[in-house]
Formats: sequence, structure tokens, C-alpha cells
Amino acid sequence: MSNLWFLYLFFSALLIFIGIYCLLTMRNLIKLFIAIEIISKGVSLAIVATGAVNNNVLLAQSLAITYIVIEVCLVATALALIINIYKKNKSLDVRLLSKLKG
Amino acid sequence: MVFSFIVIPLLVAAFLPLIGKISKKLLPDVLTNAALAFLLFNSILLVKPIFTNGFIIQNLSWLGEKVNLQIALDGFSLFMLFTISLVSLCVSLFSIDYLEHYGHKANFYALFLVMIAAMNGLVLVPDLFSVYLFMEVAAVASYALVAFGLGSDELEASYKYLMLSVVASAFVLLSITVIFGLTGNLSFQAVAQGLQDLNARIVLGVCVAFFIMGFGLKAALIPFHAWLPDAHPSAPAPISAMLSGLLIKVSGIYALFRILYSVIGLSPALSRLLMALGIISVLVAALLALGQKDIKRMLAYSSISQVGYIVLGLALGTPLGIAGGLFHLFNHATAKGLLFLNSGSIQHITGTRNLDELGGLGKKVPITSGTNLVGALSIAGVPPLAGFWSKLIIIIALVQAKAFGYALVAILASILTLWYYLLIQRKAFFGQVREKWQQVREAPFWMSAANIILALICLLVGIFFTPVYKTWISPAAEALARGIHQVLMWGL
Amino acid sequence: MSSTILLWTILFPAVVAIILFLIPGRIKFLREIIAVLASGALFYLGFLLFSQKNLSLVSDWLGMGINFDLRLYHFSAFILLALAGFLFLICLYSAVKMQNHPRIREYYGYLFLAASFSFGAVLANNFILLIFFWEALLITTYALITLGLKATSHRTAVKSLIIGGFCDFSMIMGIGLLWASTGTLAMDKIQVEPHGLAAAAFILMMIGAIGKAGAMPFHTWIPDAALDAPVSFMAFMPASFEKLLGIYLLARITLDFFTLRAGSTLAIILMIIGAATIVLAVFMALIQKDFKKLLSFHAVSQVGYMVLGIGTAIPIGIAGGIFHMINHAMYKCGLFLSSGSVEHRTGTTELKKLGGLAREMPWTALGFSVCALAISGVWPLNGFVSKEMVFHGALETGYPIFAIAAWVGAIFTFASFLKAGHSVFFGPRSTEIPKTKESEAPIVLPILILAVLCITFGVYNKLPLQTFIQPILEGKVEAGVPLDFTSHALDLFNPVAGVSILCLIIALGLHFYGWNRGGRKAYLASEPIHNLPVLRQLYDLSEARFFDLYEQGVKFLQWLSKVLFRFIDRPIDYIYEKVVVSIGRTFTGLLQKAHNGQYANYLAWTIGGLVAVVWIILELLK
Amino acid sequence: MAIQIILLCGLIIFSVLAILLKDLIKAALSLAVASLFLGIIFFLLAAPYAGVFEISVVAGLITVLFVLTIALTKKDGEVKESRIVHLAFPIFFILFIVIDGLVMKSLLQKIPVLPIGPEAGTFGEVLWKQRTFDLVAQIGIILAGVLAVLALFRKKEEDKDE
Amino acid sequence: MKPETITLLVIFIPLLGALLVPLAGAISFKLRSGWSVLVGGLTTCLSLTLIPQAMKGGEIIWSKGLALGLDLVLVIDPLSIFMSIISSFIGFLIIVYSLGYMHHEDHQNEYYLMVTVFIGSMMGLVFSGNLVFMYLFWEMIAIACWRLIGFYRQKDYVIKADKAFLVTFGGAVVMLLGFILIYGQTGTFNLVDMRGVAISGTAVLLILFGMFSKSATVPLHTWLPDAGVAPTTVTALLHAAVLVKIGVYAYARLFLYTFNIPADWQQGIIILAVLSSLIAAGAATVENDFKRILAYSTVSQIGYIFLGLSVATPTAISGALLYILMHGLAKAGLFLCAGIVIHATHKRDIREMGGLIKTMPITAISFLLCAFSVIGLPPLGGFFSKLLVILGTLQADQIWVAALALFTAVLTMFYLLRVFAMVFLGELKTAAPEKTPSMVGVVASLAVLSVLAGLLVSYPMKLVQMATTHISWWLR
Repeated sequence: MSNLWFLYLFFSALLIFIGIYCLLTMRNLIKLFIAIEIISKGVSLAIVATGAVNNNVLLAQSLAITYIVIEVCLVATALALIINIYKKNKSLDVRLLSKLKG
Repeated sequence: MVFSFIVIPLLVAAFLPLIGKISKKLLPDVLTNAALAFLLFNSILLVKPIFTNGFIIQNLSWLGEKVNLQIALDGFSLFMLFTISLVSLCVSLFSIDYLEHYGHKANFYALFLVMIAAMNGLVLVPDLFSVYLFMEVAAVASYALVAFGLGSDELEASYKYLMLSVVASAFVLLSITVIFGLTGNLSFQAVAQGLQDLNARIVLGVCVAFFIMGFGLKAALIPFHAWLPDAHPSAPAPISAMLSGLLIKVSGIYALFRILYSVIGLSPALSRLLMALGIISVLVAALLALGQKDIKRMLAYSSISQVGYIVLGLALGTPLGIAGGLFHLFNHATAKGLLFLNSGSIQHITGTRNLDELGGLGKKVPITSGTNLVGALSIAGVPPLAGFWSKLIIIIALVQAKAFGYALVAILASILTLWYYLLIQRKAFFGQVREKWQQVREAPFWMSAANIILALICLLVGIFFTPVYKTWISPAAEALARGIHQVLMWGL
Repeated sequence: MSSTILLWTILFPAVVAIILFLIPGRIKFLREIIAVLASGALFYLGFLLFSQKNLSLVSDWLGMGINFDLRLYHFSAFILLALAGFLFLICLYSAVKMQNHPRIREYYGYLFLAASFSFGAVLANNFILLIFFWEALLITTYALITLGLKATSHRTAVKSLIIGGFCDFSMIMGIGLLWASTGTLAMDKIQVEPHGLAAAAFILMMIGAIGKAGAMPFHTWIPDAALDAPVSFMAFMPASFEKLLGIYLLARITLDFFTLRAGSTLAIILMIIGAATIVLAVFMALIQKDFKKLLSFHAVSQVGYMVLGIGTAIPIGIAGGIFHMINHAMYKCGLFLSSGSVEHRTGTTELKKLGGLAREMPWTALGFSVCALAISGVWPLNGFVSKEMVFHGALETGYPIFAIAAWVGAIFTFASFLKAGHSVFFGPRSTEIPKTKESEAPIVLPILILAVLCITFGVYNKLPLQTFIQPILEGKVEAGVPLDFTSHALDLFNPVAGVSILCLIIALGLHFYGWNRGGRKAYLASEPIHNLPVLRQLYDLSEARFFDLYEQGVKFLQWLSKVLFRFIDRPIDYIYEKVVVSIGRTFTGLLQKAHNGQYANYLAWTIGGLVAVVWIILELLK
Repeated sequence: MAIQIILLCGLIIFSVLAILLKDLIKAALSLAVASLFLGIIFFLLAAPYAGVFEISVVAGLITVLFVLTIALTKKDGEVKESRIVHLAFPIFFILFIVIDGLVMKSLLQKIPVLPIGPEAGTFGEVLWKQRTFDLVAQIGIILAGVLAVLALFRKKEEDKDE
Repeated sequence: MKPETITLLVIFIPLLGALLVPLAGAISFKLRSGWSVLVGGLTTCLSLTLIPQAMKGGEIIWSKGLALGLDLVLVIDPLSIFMSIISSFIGFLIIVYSLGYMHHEDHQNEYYLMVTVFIGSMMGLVFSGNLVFMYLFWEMIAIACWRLIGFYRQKDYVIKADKAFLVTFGGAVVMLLGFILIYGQTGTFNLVDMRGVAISGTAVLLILFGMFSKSATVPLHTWLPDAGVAPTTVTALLHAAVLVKIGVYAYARLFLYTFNIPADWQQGIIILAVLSSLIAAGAATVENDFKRILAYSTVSQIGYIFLGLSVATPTAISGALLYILMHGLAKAGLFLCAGIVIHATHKRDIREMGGLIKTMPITAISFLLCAFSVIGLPPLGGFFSKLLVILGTLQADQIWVAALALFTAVLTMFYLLRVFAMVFLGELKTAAPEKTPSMVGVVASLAVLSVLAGLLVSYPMKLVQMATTHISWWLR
């Protein structure tokens, strides 16, 4: 059973890697947030898979659902922020967000 | 009774937007402050049962046993609850006047209360996933609060904060998931039990690393700190006070050490690692603070530095170290809260936070100046103020544990701390009054009142150190330290 | 007589000083009357105590063996008597001379305070008590010099203070060493062999003693003071009091505290100092063009005889030294007072301006002549007796060079006094001075008394030698050696006396040679010597104060201070002000640059930190 | 088993597309497709409710939000990404796959897991009875999200009234 | 009253009285002045009533148990009583002097508040027998000083204040680390329990940082001359009479009365002390700012005190303790004279002054007397202290050290007389009359006290002797 768990964890790690790669290298604010979404996909995959392979799927499922709710709220907040930033900066470039430094 | 810490602020928060339609200022002010005062009162009432029983576990059964709410309260949690209630009450008092020029008080208070509810929840739940959840709730509220001013600085800071902290919480959740997979359980007690029977050192090690990174980012330990000096200064002053005073401690330090103490166990090697992180934070952040021109940014770096002290004490794991850490946590919460509120007063009074533009305000605004002095000296660890005692205890603990190098750096960093606080004092208050500020007037009543309350706390806790320590800090610390020994040393 | 009288001997002048100080300046005569009466009483007290001899008073003071310990015995009683006598004469003299001084209140106050301190120093039987009174004299000296009211008075006062301070601090050091090695501070209980540290202690204490007496090289303030200070001060301090005290202490050092052997290194050091002082100071005295300054150099030069005499460590030499001390105090006091008398009437002491005053001021001239002859060692005056004793002593040590130096001194002493006397009182009447008359009686009287004493002590030398000097040495000489210096005292027909007389004749010759060469102007009589090839340069350098250790010392101090300030103090400050701050700034700047506001950067730290933590934990797990 | 691996690979591919596609709309849609795959995987892992939520909320609602945002920011929303990032991606990706495989393999062999008996009750019971606190927290976070959006989109004019 | 009660009153009257100063100031100017004088006077009187206890010898230990071994312990012995009398008395004089000197300044509430806090903390420091409380009061004094140094609030003044605060704070926290090391070794902070404990060189070094920084000894001294920007009353109070004696007192209390320190370190301290004295004297000779010269002179004199204590023969110790008294009186006098002069001429550079003896004779004479006392000339008090220190040094066979110390004494003479000559003698450059009677009176009384302290030296000496025998218990 645990072989399967680590197979899923392998994929979830891949997803997280993809997300972080994007976060580290890309510049578009929305793209960056898509990367966050990918990371959270990886996490939710890990949650459900963990429950499934360890006979605990009901609990895992409830965690996953809660997590999805959190995700939605985050997305809403983040996109609201991005829109506001866009209104101020007229751009979605993350490199412009470096007024605060030092 | 304990449950009210979560429910009351949430309820008030839920109704505030509606109430805000009816009355824009008065009712939100009154309701929020009343709710927080009630919580403070409540937390004081809890002191006695906690110190007689050691801990409270409440199972709230409701709707015919269909619903199960388990709350665990021990000395550590109560300590945090009290700190949260106290500081947040002062902050909300301060907000009464300060928020005038932001508008949308109801909205603000609602977010503020959600954040408090989440922090209270975090402190009360004995469950890994719930810890994560409340951490996230508090975080979402804080993103919005940081951006509350809607200026470009605020938005930028909030965006970076959000993007970094989401990554951190993803790692926390990942780690929780793995532990869940290993033990099939999420509650602290069960997980701790389960881990004892397992030989999963390596995986657990990675989990701990994720926890350190995730909670470390929330607590702004170096090198996970980068969001803090942006986010804290950008927020409205009361929120800066909340974030620096409470949020980083609750969702960072409390969560990390609760899990380490009660679930995984603090082994010597781990304690050394955390102490190293702590001392790096102490030193590097102190140096960074030295170069700041913006009062709030300086205070933000100072927060990182002080968090380092707290981690240093708590990570040491001896009763004395924990006591010092907890005490410093409390002192930093009050004093840093005070200083951020003060920076708000300065901004309110003069419209700027730039140290180079200020000067000689001491004569014009004696209350702000005096309270600022108290806060600054307390954090810098100058007797007889409260911060001195906590730093003293931490350093005594370090020396007792033969960590002389740490003790030396901690001492030297406190010179740096004093140095940059003197910069604030000198540039903002102490010098001669500038032409520009000849006409300024003292901050409004509620702002001054909040500052005075916090300053008095710093002063009185310092002067009546012994009773405070004996009745308050020491039992909590000893309970915690006993807890550590009950947890399996998992071989690190 | 109760021994508390000793305490009163010290306190009484102090009380008088306070009273005199408190009398308002407007009230005339009262002050002078009180001063003269008080000093007379003290003089009388001196006699009383001299007849009393042994008294002592011990009481607790600072603990640790530092007691308030006064002891009167023969030697101290003798010095006390002499001091009181001089005080009386000075008071008498000042009554007229200083009457119109603007700070007359302070003058008397300091005078009596100085007397009080001097009595204390003489009576002290504890080293700490001694140094207490000894050093306290510095303040009165300082204050009295400033009463000269010249522009440079204060500078000279400071000079005297610093030189005196240096000597006294040396003495403290010596006392400390002595205490450390013997464990006691009682002066009558100490008798050590001067070896090792004790030798150092000897030299240090000796510096204190000869510094007070004004021997080379600690003399340089005296010639300055001659011009800057009131003349009565010169008669009072450098001429009498300080000589008495300094030589008193020197004698006690060599006789009591240390066992100084004749011909030992320390003794030779003392003799070298003595001889050098004699010769060098007399050469300086010779060329002076100012009456008071000339006298002041002689005040230095004569110390040499005393130091030389004591340094021989041979009874006759020591006795000669001590006898020379009392003699010198008398004639030098007389000389200064007569110069004061001249100044009082003419308003100047420059030799060039004076001349032929003998007719108008006969008594002064007479007093001066006697004293001058006495200092020059003319038979049968007291100077002759004491000098002969010193010569004998010096010869007996086996180092005739010292005796030769002393004779050289004698030649030029006489020459310079011939010059002084000739140009002030004799020769043609100076035209630059209006007609004048003899000074008032209180001025002339002390001079005459002193002159008479000079004669008495010479002719009837049994009196001083037997009553005063010989008892001091009793018990200090080896058994069997007779203690009688009087028998040959005035013996003209021995080789030593012959050489001395020869010296006087040479001096006479030199004077008249110079007088002739100098166009029969007496004040130029020393010019031929002044202009000798090498001497000329040396004189010039010395006029430029090149040989003044004080001036060089001050330069050294200033240089040292600058070095300390620039190379130690400022760099330390620089470390605080600049180095620490810039280190802080640099680190801060670097760290601040790292916080460039870029999200990717921050995230990279976070991820990097995560990787590092994971790696560290995995390492720890291994 | 095979179908699951195919689905997982699809999830990865669409995620990669979501970050590499230059057109934001297309990227958002790829993300939605990836969510779809994830939902199916959930379903196969015996978590049907989670699968439904994933498909409806994430693939649906969030995509709508993304598209809305992209539309709102379309005017100046173009940001030129660096080409090297796209070119370097495969290298890092393959490198990470190797590392990931090694790490997972090494972990795989060492880790025992606590055996757990079959769960009792239904999903609803578990959610309501065991995880009641999560529901409270959900209320909290929804409240927070709503208030946050309200705060961020509040009208500026009102500020001036104050 | 029992000595314990008196001691508690001595500590808490000024500390609590200080809190009332701003309140009194809010009511009226006179009330505040009266109140401050009353507090200062009361403290002085009460500490004077402790003299019989000191003469009895022995010690009274009063303690109140507090958490963590941080007990409040009071040690009432001749040493602490001696220090408390000196500090409170000079503090009191300075309050009186301030009435005239600070009359026209702003922020007077803060001034009197800080001065009384200073006195109270000093009393606390002196009597406390617990390392942590010692540190606590130590830093309270530092805070008071910091505000007082920056009192005039000019930009560079405030920087100097910060510098002083940072240096002393830095030294003190390092010292705290040393205390904690000792705590690690002995498990207690209570000095009484630690008597005779041998401590390591590291702890000695760490503690020395604190003492040297507070007592402005080379190389931690440069803040003191810079702190001369404070009002002169403050410089007199802080830098001359009381503040710089703290480190010295701590040395006596810790390294003589309590711990056993390694001999090598003792030798090191001796050399450092004498070098400090020499270097500062050199700097004082070069400086031209009136107050800086006096400040350097203080540094130099502190070197003597440290020398006396570190040599640790009974003679030297009693010399050093006596030095605290004598230097306190004389240097306070000098600073206050400087205050009068600066107040009157509005100049600080001695090259711009001259001839002031004509217009302010009392000040000039007082200055001269105090200078003589500092130089160490009899019959003034300073003579005995310097003499005993040097004799003690010689007793300990430190011949070259003693020689250097005496050389420094010559230098002292040189620079102090230079100041006197440049300020008071020569031609009159700025005619300025003497100031109010309270100022001149205080200055004159300090000069007279210096003289009396010399003439009647056996009275203070008795107390000093008691203290010396008490703290040098290891010799018994």
C-alpha cells in the first residue's frame, strides 16, 4: 500500500516543483497565482491520496473539501489584490513591485 | 466559556457589516471593544482553573451529540489567550480614533475580529489540521488588513506577503498530511502516541523541516523573514501592532513550539538548529534595523530580531529558557504593540514616518514621546522595564545551558537594539523642535489612552516582576517543560 | 611643660594667620603690630622649647601607623628657634616695607601659615606628617610669589609649584619605599643601610630635601622669583626657611634614617651635586646685572656648600654643612633685606642704575658689607668658619676635586659680591636716582641684627658650634673621635685656610681687573669672565633657559601629552565614533542591498532556507 | 492502476502547460483541465465528494474568477516573460523528476505506517462529528474572504465622505 | 529607626519622590524646587544618620525573597554607608546649585525628575547586595544620565548623549553576562552568599567592561569628555562626583568584598589603571575646552582610584575610598566653578577667557583650592588620598606603577594650573560678574569642605578605615 502512497506523493512533489519553478522565474502576477494554484493542487492530491492509501479516505476527503474552500477564499482575495495592483500600476509585472526595499 | 473566544468575535464580525450600515462609527466601536474587553475578562477568569487543574479539555456536545468540538487549554494556551486579548483590546481602543481617516470602520473591525477569532482558535485547538486552518484564516484576514489602505505600498506588501505565506502554508499542510499518513490521526495526543510506535525518523525529519520553514516564515525567522519588513510597516498602525505583536507569535511561534513540544518532541539537535536560526535572526535583523529611515520599518526589523530572542529561549527547552521565551513573547507583544501604535500616533500627528523629517517632538507631544521611550527601553532590555527581565532570564538560561556563544551574541545584539531605538528617540523626539512641527498637537484621547495603558503594563510588569513571574510565567513554563519530557525523544 | 605645647606651636601661627587675614585692609598698623608681637612670641617660644629639648606628642591620626607624631629634640628645637627668629625679623622688616602692598592681608596670612607648616615639618616625627607639612609649604610659596604682582609672577609661582611638587612627589616615593621596606613610619625608629631599594629611597628623599633647599637642578625658580616676588619673600623663603628645612631634612636623612658612609657612592653623588651647585650657580651669579637676581643665584650656590659638607659624611663636614646652613640663612637673609632696603628707597635693584649709596644709606651699607664679607668667607666672620669646616671635610674624603670646586666657588662668590657692593654702595653716586635717605628703623634693624649675628657667630663660634651643632652629631660619630670643632675654627695658619685666603685675594684681583677693563664701571667687572670663549656660549644658552630643567621638562610634558592625546586617546575615540559605526553601516548596507524588494529573491531565500534546514536535519539524523 | 498513472501524467502535463503558455486565458483553461484530471483522480481514490468539489469549485468557479481577472486586466496586462525560463524548464523538470524519484524511493523503503482499521461511519458523519472545528474555521475563512474582497473593492468616494 | 528601615527610606524616598516632581512642577515652579531640595536633603540627612551604624562596624543584611534567586538584598556596611553619604550629599548640593543655574531653562521638570531618580538609583546601587539589582540600578542611572546629557537637545549634544548611553549600556550588558557566568558557577546572585568565591578570568574581564565603561577608564572613557555638553550641574553630578564612582564602587564591592580574582588579572588592572590615568592627563593638557579638560582630569583621577583598589593593600584601599570622597568634593567644585564661568561668559574655550579673577574672585579662589585638592597638595583633602594610594602601591612592590602615578600627578599640576592661569589670570577678556548666591555659595562651600576634609581628615578616615577593614576580609 505504502508504495502507492509514495507514488502519489511523487506526483504531488512534481506539481509543487512546477509551481515553485514558475514562482521563481515568471513575472506576470496572474501567472504567479496560477502557480500557487498548481502548488495547492499538489497538496490536495497528497491529502486525498494519503487518506486513500491508508484507509482513512473519509477524513481525508473532508480535509480536502475544507482545503478547497480555503483555496477559493485565497483566490478571491489574491485576485482582488491583483486587480487593485493593476489599477495602480497599469501593469502586471511583479518586478515593478519593488518599491519597498532595504 | 472557552468556546466564546472563537465564537464571540466571529459572531460580532459577521454582524458588523450589517451594523455598519446603521451606524458608521459608534456601534462598531462599542461592540468591538466590548467584545474584546469581555474576552480579556474571560481569560482572566480562566487563570484560576488552569492553575489548579493544569489544563482544561472541553468537549462541547451539541445538537444531540452530533457535533464534537474539542478544546484543549493549558498554561501555554491561556498565556497566549491573555496576551492576545490584552493587546487586541488596546489596539482596538487605539483604532477608535486612528481609523477615522481610513473609513469603513465596520469592515475593518470585522476583519480585525476574524483575525482575533482565528488566533484564539489556533491557540485552543488540539488538532494539527485545525491549527493549519486557523492559521490560514488569520492570514487571509491579515492580507486584507495589510492592504486596507489600498495605496500602492500596501498592495505591494500585501501581495508579497500573500504569495510567500501561501507557499509556506502549503508546506505546512504537506507536512501535516505526511504525519497524518503515518499515524492516521490528526489530534495532538493521538499523533504523539502514534509517533512513539513508529520508526520514521527520516520522513519525520523532513516534516519538521517543513514545519520550521512554514511556521518560521509566519514568525519571520531569518531567512524566511523577507515579507515582514514590507507588510508590517504598510499596514495601518493598529494592524502593524497586531501583526508584530500577536500574529507572528501565534501563527508562527506558538504553532511551531506547540507542535514541537506536544507532538514531535524537542530533541537537543533540533533545539540547537532552532537556536541557531534564532540567533541569526537576532543579529542580522538588528543590523538591518539600524539602517532604516522609516520608523515602522525599523520596528518591523526589530520584531524579527526580538522573535529571534523568543525562539532562542523557547528552543532551549529548559524550564528557565521557556519561561524567558514566554515572558519575552509577552513583553514584546505589549512593547512592540505600543511602539507600532506610537508610530501610528506620530504619523497621525505629523503625517510622516521618516525619521529624517521628524525632530524634537518630545516637547510637543509628551505622552507619545514618553510612552515611546518606555516601549523602546523595554524592548532594548534596559531595567527596570519588563523587557530587561525577560532578556535576563533568556540569557541566564543560555548560560546555564553552557551556550556561552549564544549568550554573548544575544548580549551584544541588545546593544545594537538600544542603538537603533536611540536613533528613533533622538531623531523623532529628543532633539530640538523643527519649525515644521511647531504647531503639532498631542494625539487624540483614545490613541493616547491605549499607549498609556501599554506603557504602564511595560513599566509595572518590570517593577512587579516577581509576582508576575511567580504567578504567571513560571507555572506556564514548567507545565510546558514537563510536557516535553512526556513526548518521546524521537532520536534526533 | 606639657607636650601639647608642640601642637600649639603649630596651631598658634595658623590662628594668627587667620586673624591677620580677617583684619580688613583699611585698618592700618594693627596688623603689623599683631604680626610683630606674634612672631616675637613665637621667637620666645622657640627659646623656651630649645631649653626644653625632649618632648613628644603622639596621637592617632589616619591609622595604619600614620600617627600625629610630634617630637622635639635638640636638632628640631634648634631649627625651630632659627625659624622663629627669622620670622620675627621678617615681620619686623615687612612692617614698613610691605605696608602699602595692595594684598597685604594675604601676605601676612601666608607668612604665618608658612611658619606654621614649617614648624610642623620640623617637629614631625612621622614621615606622613612630615610630607604633609612639607608639601603644604608649596602652596604658601606659590601664593607668596603671586604677591609680587608682576605679569610673570604667576608663571614663576607655577614654576616653583611644579618643581617643588616634583621634588615632593619624589620624596613621597622615597617615603613609600622606605615604609615598604621597614614597615614603620616613625622617623626616630628608622635607621637602614642604603642598599638596593633603600638606596633608591635615599636618593628620592634626598631629591625632596635638596629640592626644598634649592640645589641644582631644582633651583631654577629662585632666580625668576627674585624678580617676580616681593623681596621679603626672598629673604623669607629661599634664603632662610627653605634652606633651614631642606638642609635639616638632608642632615636627618644622612644622619638618622640612613647610615651614609663616607666615600660611598651615595655620598659621592651628594658631593657631586653639592660641588656642581656651587660652581655652576656662582658662575651664573657672577654675571648678573640685577642685585636681587645676583643674590638669588648665591642662594643657590651656597646650598652647594651645605650639601657638599653633609655629603662628605665626615663629622667635621656635616657639622660644617649644618653650620653653613644657619650662617647662610643669616647673611643671605641680611643681604636680601638690604637689597630690599635699597629697592625700598630707590625703587630699583638694577646694578647699572645704582651706585654710591653708602653715604645716604650708611646702615644698610654697613649691614650689607658685613653680610657680604661673611658669605665670601672672610676671616673672622661666620662664613669663614663654616666654609673652612666644609673644606676640611671635603679634603678628608680623599677627593680633593670637591674641595677645589668649593674654592673656585669661594673665588667667584667674593668677586661677585665685590662687584655688587662696589656698584651699589660705593663708587661714584649714580645720577639716575634722586636723592634719598636711609630706610626706616624696622627695615634697617633686622639687617643690622643679622650682621651682628654674623660677626658673633664668627668670632665667638663656640656658641653656635657647641650649643647647636655638636649635640646634633653626638652619638653619630664613632666612639673615640673627639667632637670639637671650635679649637681650630679661626686658625689662619694652616694650609686649608691659606688656600682660602689665596682665593679671596684672587677674587680681589679679578674684580679690579674687570673693573679696570669695564671702564671703571663696577657692574661691568665680571664682563671679562662673561666673555671668555666657551663660557660666553654657555651663558647665552643658559640665559635662553636651555639648561633650565623645568623649561625642558615642560616641553617634554607638552610633547608627551600631545603624543598621548593624538596617538592613544583620539584613536580610541575614533574607534567608537568611526570604526564601530562604519562597520555597522557596512554590514547594514550590504544586508539592506540584499533586500531588493523582488519577490523571486525573497522566495528563493525561503526555498533555499528550506533546503538548508532539510539538509541540516538529515545530516543530524545520520 | 495504469489509468491513474495516465491521469496523473495528464495532470502534470496540463499544469506544465498552465505555466508555460503565454496566453493567460489558455493558461487558466489548462489549469481548469488539470483540475478536471485531479477531480477524476479523487473519484478513483474513493473520494467522490472531494472530486465533485474539485471539478465544480476549482475547475469551475476559480477558472471563472481567473478569466474575469484576466479580462479586467487585459488592456496592459501583457508581461513579457524571459525566454530562457521556458527553455530551461525541461532541464530542471527532468532533473527534479530524477531527484524526486530517488528521494521517494529511499523514503519508500524505510517508512512504516501505522496500520489503521477500516473507518466507521459515513463521510457526513466524519465531517460533522470529527471535523466540526473545520466547519467553524470554514465559516471564518469565508467571512474573511468576503470581508477581504469587500475591503479591497470598497468605494473610494466613501472615504471622502468620512 | 532601624538601619534597615532608614536604608529602605534612603532608596525609596528619592525614587518615589521623583515621580512627584513633574506633578509638583505642574502646580508651581516653587513647589517643585522646594520638593526637589526636600527630597535631596532628606536623603542626605537619613544617610547621615547611618554613620553610627558604620562606626559600629560589621554589616546588616536585609533580604526579601523574590523569584529566580533575584532576591532584593540590602547590604548595610561601612562601605555602602560611606558611598551613600558622599553621593547623596553631593547630589543635594547640586540640586541647590541648580536652583540658580537652571533657572531659565526649559524642561525643568524632566531635569529635576532625572536628578532625583539618579540619586535614588545611586542609593539603590550602593546598598544592593544582589548582582541583578545592582545591574538594574546601574542602568537606571544610565537612563537618567542619558536624558541629562542630552538636556539641551542640540543635535550633536543628543548624539553625544546617545554615545554615552550606548557605551555605558554596552559595557553594562557585557558585565551582566559576567554576572550570569558567576551565577552559572555559584547558582546565586546574592553577594553575601558568594563571598570568597574564586571567579574565572573571563568573568573578571566581562565585569571589568562594565566598570570601566561606567567609570570612564581608558579604553572606554571617551564618552565622558563628550558628555560635557550636558548642563554643568549634571556634569558635576554625573561625571565628577557620583556617576564615575559607580564603577569604582562596584570594583570594591565585587572584587574586594566578594570575589577572589586571579592574580594576573589584578596586575593587568593595575597597569591599565595607571595608564588610563596618564593618558587622560595627557589629553587634559592638550584640550582647550574647559569642561573637557575637567572631564579628562576626572578620567585621570579615576585611574588613581582603580589603582588603589586593584593594588589591594589596606593602605591603598583606604586611600582609594578616601579618594572617592576627596575627588567628589573637589571635582564637583571645579565643575561648578566652570559652570559659573561658562554661564557668565557663554564661552567654553579657555583660550577665549582670561582675567576673570578680577570679576569673580570667590569663584577663582574656590577653583584654585579645588584644583590643589585634585592635584594632591596638603593641607587639602586630595593630598591624603593620593598619598595613601601611592604608599599602598609601593607597599605592594609596584614601584614603577607608583612612579608613573607620581609622574601623572606632576602632569595634573601642570594642566590644572594652566587652566587656572588661562581662565582667571592675565588680561580680562570678557568681564562677567559672579552669579547668584546659591551658585557661588555651593562652590565656596565645596572649596571649604575640601580644605576641611584635609585638616580634619581623621574623621572621614575613621569611616574609611572601617570600610577598609570590612571589605578586606581576606586579610584578616
